[in-house]
Amino acid sequence: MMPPIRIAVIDDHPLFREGVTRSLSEIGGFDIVAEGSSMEDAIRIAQLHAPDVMLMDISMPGGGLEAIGAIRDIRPEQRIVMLTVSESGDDITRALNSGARGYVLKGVGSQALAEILRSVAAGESYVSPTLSARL
Amino acid sequence: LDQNRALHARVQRASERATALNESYLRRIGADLHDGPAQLIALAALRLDSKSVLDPGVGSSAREAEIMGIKGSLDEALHEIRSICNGLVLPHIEAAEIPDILRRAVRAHEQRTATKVDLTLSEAQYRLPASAKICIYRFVQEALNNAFRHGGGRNQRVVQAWVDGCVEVEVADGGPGFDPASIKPDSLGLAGLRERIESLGGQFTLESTPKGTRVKLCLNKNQMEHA
Amino acid sequence: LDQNRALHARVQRASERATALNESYLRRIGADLHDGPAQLIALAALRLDSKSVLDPGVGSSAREAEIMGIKGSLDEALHEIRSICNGLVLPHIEAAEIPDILRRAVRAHEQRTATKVDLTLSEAQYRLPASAKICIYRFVQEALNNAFRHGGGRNQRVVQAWVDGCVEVEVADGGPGFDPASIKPDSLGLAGLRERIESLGGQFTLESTPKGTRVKLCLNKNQMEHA
Ligand SMILES: Nc1ncnc2c1ncn2[C@@H]1O[C@H](COP(=O)(O)OP(=O)(O)OP(=O)(O)O)[C@@H](O)[C@H]1O
Ligand SMILES: Nc1ncnc2c1ncn2[C@@H]1O[C@H](COP(=O)(O)OP(=O)(O)OP(=O)(O)O)[C@@H](O)[C@H]1O
Ligand SMILES: [K+]
Ligand SMILES: [Mg+2]
Ligand SMILES: [Mg+2]
Ligand SMILES: [Mg+2]
Repeated sequence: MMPPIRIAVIDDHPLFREGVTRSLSEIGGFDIVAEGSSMEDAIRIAQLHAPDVMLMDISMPGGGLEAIGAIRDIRPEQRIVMLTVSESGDDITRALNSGARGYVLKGVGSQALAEILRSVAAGESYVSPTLSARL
Repeated sequence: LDQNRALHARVQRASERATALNESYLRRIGADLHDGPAQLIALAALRLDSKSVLDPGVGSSAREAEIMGIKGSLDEALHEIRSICNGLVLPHIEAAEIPDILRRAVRAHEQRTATKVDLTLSEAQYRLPASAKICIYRFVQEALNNAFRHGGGRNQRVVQAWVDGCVEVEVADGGPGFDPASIKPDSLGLAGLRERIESLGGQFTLESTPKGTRVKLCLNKNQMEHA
Repeated sequence: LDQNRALHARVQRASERATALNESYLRRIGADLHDGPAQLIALAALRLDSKSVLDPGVGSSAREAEIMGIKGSLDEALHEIRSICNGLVLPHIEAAEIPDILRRAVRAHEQRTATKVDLTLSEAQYRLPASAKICIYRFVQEALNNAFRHGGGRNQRVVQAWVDGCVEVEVADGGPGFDPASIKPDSLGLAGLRERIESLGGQFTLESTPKGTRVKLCLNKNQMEHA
């Protein structure tokens, strides 16, 4: 059997974050190694836990986009997937240019999210289909 | 001439600051929508797609609990959207007279907060342009809002009078007061009222002591005849 | 003196109408939220409670279909909230210069509508206050919006120039044009732009023929120095 994919979830909305961790635990094959709610948390978690994939919000204290660069300075190989309400072209471009491997719009169902995390963990990139047109 | 020029410059500056404040206000509505309803709907969408909802093997009471949780998120999202709308949407007051406008603003506040407001109206009546009526309604709405949020809703009162062709409206409370020098830069309420009033050529005054807070608006009816 | 007084009166009137238009704008945001996302969420909450979701006797494919329908409502609600926020929230342009502001407004329109806009910028550069920058961004945003919605997005172009210390921005399209006398009273776009521009002491002009529509803004940089 494959070892579980180690995930960290960083989002400043506690209910949403809890929904994500609960969904991934139910589906199985994921190990939630850490949770956080700010850029600072994100940097610390990357350093401390080196998760396989970090799932990260954009609008949170410190800023999710700002966090990407800071994390990649410490762990250049860190895989990061943004999970956000923002569908702004600027945000997507900035996220991908800073080194995020995935960009997913909130509203995604849990099965689809799990599938995306598996494929990013396996080395692929992902951008929500409605957004790819904006690049 | 100089006085006229100074007045003109003041009105113009006020209207420029009003633009900026308006944009901040819109930005805040956007942030409220983003942080509240959008997150709750996203959560519901995420969970709808879960095993406990879809898997035929899941027991019906587990499913029911999950569905009720999702429904709870949606109810909360709806509630938040409604309260954002309530703050946003002014009742149709253009055709109403001042006493009626004040009664409406006071009653809306009393209902929303389950507190009491003492209202005193003057006998005299003059017509005011729609922009002045809107300004007065927004003034009472925000000042009472502050009296409730920051002044504990204690001893809330609204007094209206006509003095030398000016309508005066005062909103006061018996709360702990505050130091106006220490207002945070992201506060929009009082700054917005001041701009709104000054861009109509009126005056805004504020007085706060440990015994309570009073804000007052004066608008000259003759300065606004043509609206 | 007379001229000064007239100018003062004009600015004051514009700022009064701007207040009223602002309220209409807020009212419309409220209505958009109410008619769009709120209805969709209410619908989703209602269906969640239905037999095909909760009844253990219902087959799993029927349940799945029902759940997908509900998820569809939520996706649409989120989408509408996003687009309401997008119209609401101005990007942070206070620190940007005019060419950059125009590029951003144009790119946002191109992305949103999947159409092309031809942009011509002048070489000269002068500083403008934040209120003027906001006004210019909103002008281009709404004028392009109209060019797309009412002008079919045909031959959209934006031209910016400096003429005698005034910044001029023109937005034009090759659509069917319209008769300005027949604008419906609940239209806010053009009226809002006119008020916004005039309350900064600037000029708004509109020209529409069966070959297309052009709207233009002029703002004098010296009239707005102190913002
Ligand atoms: N009636 C009051 N009693 C006590 N403190 C007050 C009162 N009104 C205002 N304040 C103080 O002044 C500050 C600024 O008020 P203002 O209305 O501008 O902003 P706010 O109420 O904090 O937020 P908002 O932008 O939502 O109105 C408040 O944060 C509060 O500290
Ligand atoms: N570029 C254009 N080409 C053709 N018709 C136009 C154009 N711009 C405006 N119009 C006409 O003028 C009317 C008023 O425009 P305005 O922008 O004020 O309102 P609107 O676009 O209908 O609604 P909104 O209040 O959302 O902007 C439009 O309904 C349309 O009939
Ligand atoms: K977000
Ligand atoms: Mg967030
Ligand atoms: Mg306030
Ligand atoms: Mg329009």
